[in-house]
Amino acid sequence: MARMKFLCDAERCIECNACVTACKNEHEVPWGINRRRVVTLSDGKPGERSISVACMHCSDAPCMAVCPVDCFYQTPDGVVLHNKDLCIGCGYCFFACPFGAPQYPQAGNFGSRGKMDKCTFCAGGPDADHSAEEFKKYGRNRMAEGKLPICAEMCSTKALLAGDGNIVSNIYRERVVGRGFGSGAWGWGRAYPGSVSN
Amino acid sequence: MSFLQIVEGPLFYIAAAIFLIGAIWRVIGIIKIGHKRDLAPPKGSGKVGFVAGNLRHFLPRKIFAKRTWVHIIAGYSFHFGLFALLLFAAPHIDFARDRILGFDWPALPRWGFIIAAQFAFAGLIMLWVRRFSDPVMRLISDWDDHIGSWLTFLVMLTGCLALQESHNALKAIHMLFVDVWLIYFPFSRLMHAGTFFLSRGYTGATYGRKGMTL
Amino acid sequence: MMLHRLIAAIFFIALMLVSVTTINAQSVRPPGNAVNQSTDEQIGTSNTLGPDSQSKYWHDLRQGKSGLSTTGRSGGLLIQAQGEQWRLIRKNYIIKYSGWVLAAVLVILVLFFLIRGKIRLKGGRSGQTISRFSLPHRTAHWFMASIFIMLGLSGLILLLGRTALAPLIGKNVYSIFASAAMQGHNLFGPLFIVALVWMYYLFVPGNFFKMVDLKWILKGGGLIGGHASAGHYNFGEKVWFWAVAIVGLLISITGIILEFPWLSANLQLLQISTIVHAIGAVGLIAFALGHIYIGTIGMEGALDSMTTGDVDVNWAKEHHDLWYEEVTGEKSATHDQGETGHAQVYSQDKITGV
Amino acid sequence: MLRKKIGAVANGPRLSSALKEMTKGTVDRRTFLKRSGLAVGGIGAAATLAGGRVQKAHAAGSDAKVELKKSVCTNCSVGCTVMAEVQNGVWIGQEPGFDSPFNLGAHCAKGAAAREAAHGDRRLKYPTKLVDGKWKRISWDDAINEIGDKMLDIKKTSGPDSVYWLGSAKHNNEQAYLFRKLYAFWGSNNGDHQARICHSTTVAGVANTWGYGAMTNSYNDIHKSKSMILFGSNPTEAHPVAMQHLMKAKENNNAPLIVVDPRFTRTAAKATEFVRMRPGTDVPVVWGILWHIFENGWEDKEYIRQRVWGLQYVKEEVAKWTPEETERVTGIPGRQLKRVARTLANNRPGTLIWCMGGTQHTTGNNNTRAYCILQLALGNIGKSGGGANIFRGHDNVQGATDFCVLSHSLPGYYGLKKGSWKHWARVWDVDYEYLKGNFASEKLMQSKGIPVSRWIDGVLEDKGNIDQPDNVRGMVFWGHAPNSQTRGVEMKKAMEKLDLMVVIDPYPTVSAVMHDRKDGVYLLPASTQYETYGSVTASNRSLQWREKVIEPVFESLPDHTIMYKFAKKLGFADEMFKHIAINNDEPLIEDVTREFNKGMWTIGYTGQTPERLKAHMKYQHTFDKTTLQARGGPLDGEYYGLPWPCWGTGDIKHPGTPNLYDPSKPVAEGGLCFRNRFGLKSPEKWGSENLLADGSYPVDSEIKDGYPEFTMAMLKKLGWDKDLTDTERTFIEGLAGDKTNWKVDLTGGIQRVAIKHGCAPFGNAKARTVVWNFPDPIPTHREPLYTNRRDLMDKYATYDDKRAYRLPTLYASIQKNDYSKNYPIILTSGRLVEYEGGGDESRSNPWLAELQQDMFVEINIADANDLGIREGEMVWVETPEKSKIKVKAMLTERVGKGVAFLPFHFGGHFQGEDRRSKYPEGADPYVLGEAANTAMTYGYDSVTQMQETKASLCKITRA
Repeated sequence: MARMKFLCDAERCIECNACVTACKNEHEVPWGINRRRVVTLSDGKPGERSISVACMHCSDAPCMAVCPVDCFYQTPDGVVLHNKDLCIGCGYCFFACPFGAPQYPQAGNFGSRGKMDKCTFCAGGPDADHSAEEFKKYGRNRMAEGKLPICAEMCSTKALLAGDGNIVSNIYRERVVGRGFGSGAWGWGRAYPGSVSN
Repeated sequence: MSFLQIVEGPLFYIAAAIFLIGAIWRVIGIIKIGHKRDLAPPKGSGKVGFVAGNLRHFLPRKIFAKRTWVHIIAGYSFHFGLFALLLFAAPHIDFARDRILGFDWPALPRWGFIIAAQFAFAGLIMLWVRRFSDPVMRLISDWDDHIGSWLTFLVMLTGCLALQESHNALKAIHMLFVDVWLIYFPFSRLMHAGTFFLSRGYTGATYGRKGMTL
Repeated sequence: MMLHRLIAAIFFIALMLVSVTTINAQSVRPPGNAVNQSTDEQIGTSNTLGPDSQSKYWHDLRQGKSGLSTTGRSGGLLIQAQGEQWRLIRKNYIIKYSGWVLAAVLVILVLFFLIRGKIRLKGGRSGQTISRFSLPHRTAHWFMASIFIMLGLSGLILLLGRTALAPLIGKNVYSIFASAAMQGHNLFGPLFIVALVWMYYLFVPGNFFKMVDLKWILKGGGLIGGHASAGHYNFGEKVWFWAVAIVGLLISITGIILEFPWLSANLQLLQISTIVHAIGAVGLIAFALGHIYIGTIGMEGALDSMTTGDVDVNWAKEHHDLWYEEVTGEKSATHDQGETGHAQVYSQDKITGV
Repeated sequence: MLRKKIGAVANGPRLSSALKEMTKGTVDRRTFLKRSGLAVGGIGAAATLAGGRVQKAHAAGSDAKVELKKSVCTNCSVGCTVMAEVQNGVWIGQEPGFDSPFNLGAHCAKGAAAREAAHGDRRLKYPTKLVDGKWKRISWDDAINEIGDKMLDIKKTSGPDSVYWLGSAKHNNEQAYLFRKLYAFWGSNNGDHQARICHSTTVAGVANTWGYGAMTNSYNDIHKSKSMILFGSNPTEAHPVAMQHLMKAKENNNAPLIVVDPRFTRTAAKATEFVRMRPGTDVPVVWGILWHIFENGWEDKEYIRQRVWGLQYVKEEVAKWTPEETERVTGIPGRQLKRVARTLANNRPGTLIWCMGGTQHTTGNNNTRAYCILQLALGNIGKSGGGANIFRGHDNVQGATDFCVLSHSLPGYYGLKKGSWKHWARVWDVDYEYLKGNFASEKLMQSKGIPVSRWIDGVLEDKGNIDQPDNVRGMVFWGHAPNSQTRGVEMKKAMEKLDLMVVIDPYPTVSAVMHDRKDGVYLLPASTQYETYGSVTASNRSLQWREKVIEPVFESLPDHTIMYKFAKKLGFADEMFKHIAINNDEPLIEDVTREFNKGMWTIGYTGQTPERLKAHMKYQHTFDKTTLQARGGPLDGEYYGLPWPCWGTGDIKHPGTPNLYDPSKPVAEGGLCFRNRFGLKSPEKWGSENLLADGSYPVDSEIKDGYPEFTMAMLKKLGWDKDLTDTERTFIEGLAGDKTNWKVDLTGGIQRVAIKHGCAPFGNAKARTVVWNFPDPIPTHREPLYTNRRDLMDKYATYDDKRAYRLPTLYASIQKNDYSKNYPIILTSGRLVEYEGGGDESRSNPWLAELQQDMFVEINIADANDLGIREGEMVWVETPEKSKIKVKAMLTERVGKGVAFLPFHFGGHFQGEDRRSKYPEGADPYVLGEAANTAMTYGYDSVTQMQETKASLCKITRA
């Protein structure tokens, strides 16, 4: 079985935010919620680098471990999904997630957060594949159509890679070799501990 | 038909009908008692007295205010909180529009809702605590009072627990208590919500005719 | 005394306000990325790569170095390293031990009841009562009690539900409980603060520690070494009072932080808050179990003080002799010698018959 | 106890299944949010509740078949294929277009959010006019009638030149062509479009150097570059998908990427070398590099001998730019430029890329020619991997330029001479006299109109000062954002002085709100390019064919339909659409394509028939991702999109020219040489030297040397005229006999025969480095009009005031004033990745608007500290012309000390005032902000009237 992974090549990411809008466009994510975001480090200075980040679908996902209602589950592909019917919007997954992936409709007064929303690796949720319910809650289910996440597919410089971990790391390794100098892939070791990587 | 559909559908309408008919029956019963014949020619207006009696009683008297300020604050806190909740909570307005009235009005924001609920809860709890811890209150309270308090409390509590509006079960439980509460209402002291105008007014009118100022 | 109480109350409220405003002040500070370290513009071949080595760069990120993002409030942070610690503390300590702690307290109480039984009034009921708590005191107490129970129950459902409850009733049903518990918890939380301040104001007189408390401790509260004298409140009650006040304050502050997450952009503060909140709450609940025990089935006549407010004279003599003397001016039989020096004479009408 | 517990477990599932039904449905979050007032997070949050979203969810649930449509992104010029999923006529999703050789499935933020542009609910929904300061809905017929009557009235009283037709780079080729034709038939040269203010200096400079004013190679060809140098170009934000190709060269070839810019742009962050220059000193930078090249003999001497003329004159000028002088003027240390020079010399072929940072200057044409000279000296032009890669801005700005929606030429750069008019009259099948009759005079017919950058002056200038009968009285903004133009305060005045303002656009644009007019403004809803179809020319000269994704939404109409309606109202529809089928007021796009195929001989827009273009879109996957050549398949050997020049008629199947002037291929297979455009000999003043190529020629050429452009006489001389068919010969003889040249032969016969013999129809000449007919024949440095380097005034002062394009143009009279004391900071401007152009469309797109919610000014941290400005504070940016804007301060080292940067996509605020309430209801963009150009100052290029937006002065104060 494939193990799905994201990898962002910071040497290539140019903060064009295509991944962000592609995701919003695909899943009709409301204003204020960003399943994916791009972070620029050392903005405007030598050494500036950008990294696109979303749920990394960790191997041993912290969100899964802390959820008080146990609403997360991991598919055989290694994609971490959650059940919005169970979610109570407590925010614990946000406390635990290393990557700030969980999003809430509104972090307001009196603990009102709404149901958590996060990147699904374009794999929908527990509702029936391609059902209207599924679309409404989780967005499109591209995985069920045999497609990879839209953010990576539309990345302007092919910086963001998604898919089977072996293939992704091969592509990245080739690039690093081609460049002659390399960098650690951001977040990789954190999200997929123990897995083969660069 | 799901449980929720029953409690917010037919059962609700039945309960509401009982509530309405019962309340009207109670009010008619009170009105039918009429008022005592005047033994002397009235010196003032009974109508003015009726209104004045109602208005005057909204203000606590100094002599009581000092001794029972907790009670008074709790009373106002509970009643204002409850009415804010009942009339201006967004889900309630939606319910009224969709099931009863067909129109809506501006709602409280969620935080306003919660603050109103907190006032109502604080007031209700204090009032009930007083009911069993004050010897006089304990003595004059009967089951009707306790059931009324508890039913109201449960309606409020279940409503607030359903605040996330994501689980129909919670909503159904809330609606169930609402239905019970509606049925219980006209035949209990809860009816004071409708009859206190009459009683205060009656006293006020009596005084008015006697020429007393309140 | 009145002034004393007022000052204490004002101090208490001020402390809470300060805690809230400091959180707020943090959020208006410029974010870390606004503080620029000016690097000398390098005219070298790597003038676009910056001064740091690659590995240092990624290492810093791993430690929570942040950047800029056009999205979201905490958008600039890439890896928050402390989330993992938070999760481990929660999982390995809080959830694991809080269940055991509460269970242990229950077991101890049951054992204590089985061994010691109900503490009876030695002299039986006299039929005469003495006023112990006024109506406002009782109202405040029960107000606090009801909110405490609400919060305690809902909090425990959220804390332990996944381990204890969900396997029994299934995830779907448990989610309903959890949702209700969370809403209830958030709703009643602020009321706890109101209750806390009110109770503090009413109960703080008489709750300051005195020499007599030391003796009380030495005698193990009367369990060892014979009768232990006590004023209006004995040492145990005083400790309970201060535990509620101080731990309650902690819980309130952390609760506010958690209830209004926009107050602080600092995720770490939220994480620490949940931990402090949980530990404090579990501690208080454990203590409360003891309190409830001793107030109800543990001791004859104790509950009266919080229901009618009037306690039996014999109960007062046996458990709060110094207070009894203070109120009545009468020397109680069980009283230790030489402790009556400051007692004042009160009029007899403080004692009322049934 | 234990037993009971087990029982409870067993009970669990039963209980849960009993309650399952209750847990199922969830409350609709939208209605809940709305009611509980949670949605008060600003206008954007509220908008997520609006109806626009619901439509898709609905469609997604239904079972109707999903169709895939191929369109082309309407933002920048890369030409990314947009794959639209359409169900029940609703555009429900986008898929990556992996087959497209341009973007390989990639998009930037704008392309990935393209769907919103078409389905957006902030669009103009129906024709609207301003009545007593209020927007009032009217019908299309009323709108066209009212506007048409007013125009005809203006024409009658003030002449046709008093109506200004401002077109767009957002039109597809067919619409652009029709638009050019529209104002030709109206009888005026007062028409123009954005190219004037984006790459007009490039087109003028480059075309005058070697023949054609376009990107020489392609984005994909950069894969082969061994080095890359970018001047004033920031592809990470302006052309993000192009970065993919640059990255490939950088990674695969280890090609150094050098960025020359006043800002440490996001591109610079990906570069290997960043050269920070002072804004407005491009020529000195290039000369500074060339100084080292000439000093060390790194130039390609053989190449120069064969193909470049006049470099010895340039050398004299370059010699003045010693490292010391260069550093004094540009601020770049000499040793850095030496390293740059060496890098470029050691890594050939290298590409040179420039954008607005180079063109938008009073000396823009000098800059572009300097870049060309640098590439010529290195021998990089006409080579794969080399080239002058000019990244155009809009999706079809190349096409619209080629169709000359400009005030100084007819389609195909034919110019405005009588012969040019006659050529097009033949193509259009109308009488020259008829066309002339529509104009005020033959003189005005053949004189350049007012350029878009100066329409303000066309309105405000004293009537006697303009070379036309009357001021401009009516403006038609057809897909134009006024906030992309400088001098906003004066523009507001001009707008208020007009008699008629017509805005035709999918969005109201800032034109709708900038002024304080009470009436006389019409807003007509145009469809986006996703709601129509036709061809579009990418920056690399490739044409792509868009499919119609959805039917026009609301009451919007495609631009060509609106053009037909106007033509009908104005009374020349029959003549203008003589050979174009009209279907329910909509001209048939394919007929338009075929019509321009018949006339665009100069630049080879003749071989791209609709059928061929459609086939290219269909067989996208057969093209090589680097060479762009089809390998096998039905289009074997053709280049993707038939990049012009695609010589001859479609029948001869020319494959298109992937790289201009590349002699390594036969002309018939896309090879070329430099064009013979400037005569055979240089003028006496410049040595009367032979301009024809010397020993360089495309492979398989039968003439093994330079040669002039082809005419019938030349064919006869070579004896190749016998290859002409009878029809061709008959036409040529009938036209001008021996004088008939390759450009006007409507049969394409001369081209066909020349190519058959391996020759380029336009001749084979040397590129000229001295453009003797320009104000500065050799590119020279001149300080910007608003400069704070008064010490350079004696040596590098600007031009004297002059007249151009019907208007007086100021230079020295502005520069002579010293503003450097009060306005010490240099002000420059540029793009953001999320927005495009004036930004009305992208700021109305919620996905994009959310990402950039505030207009800001980048200030260097040191400057900000000197001024007492802190991050995120509001500041006033005021320019010497006393216009000022209120924006947020962003403190950054991205800009150098003494430089401030403004993004130019914002609008809707004016000098501190929020004008949101002036938008028609429901059509205000989500994000408004100050337009950078409100503050930008006067200054126009000496050749093309390009506006100066990259180097002005300002002062910044806390608001």
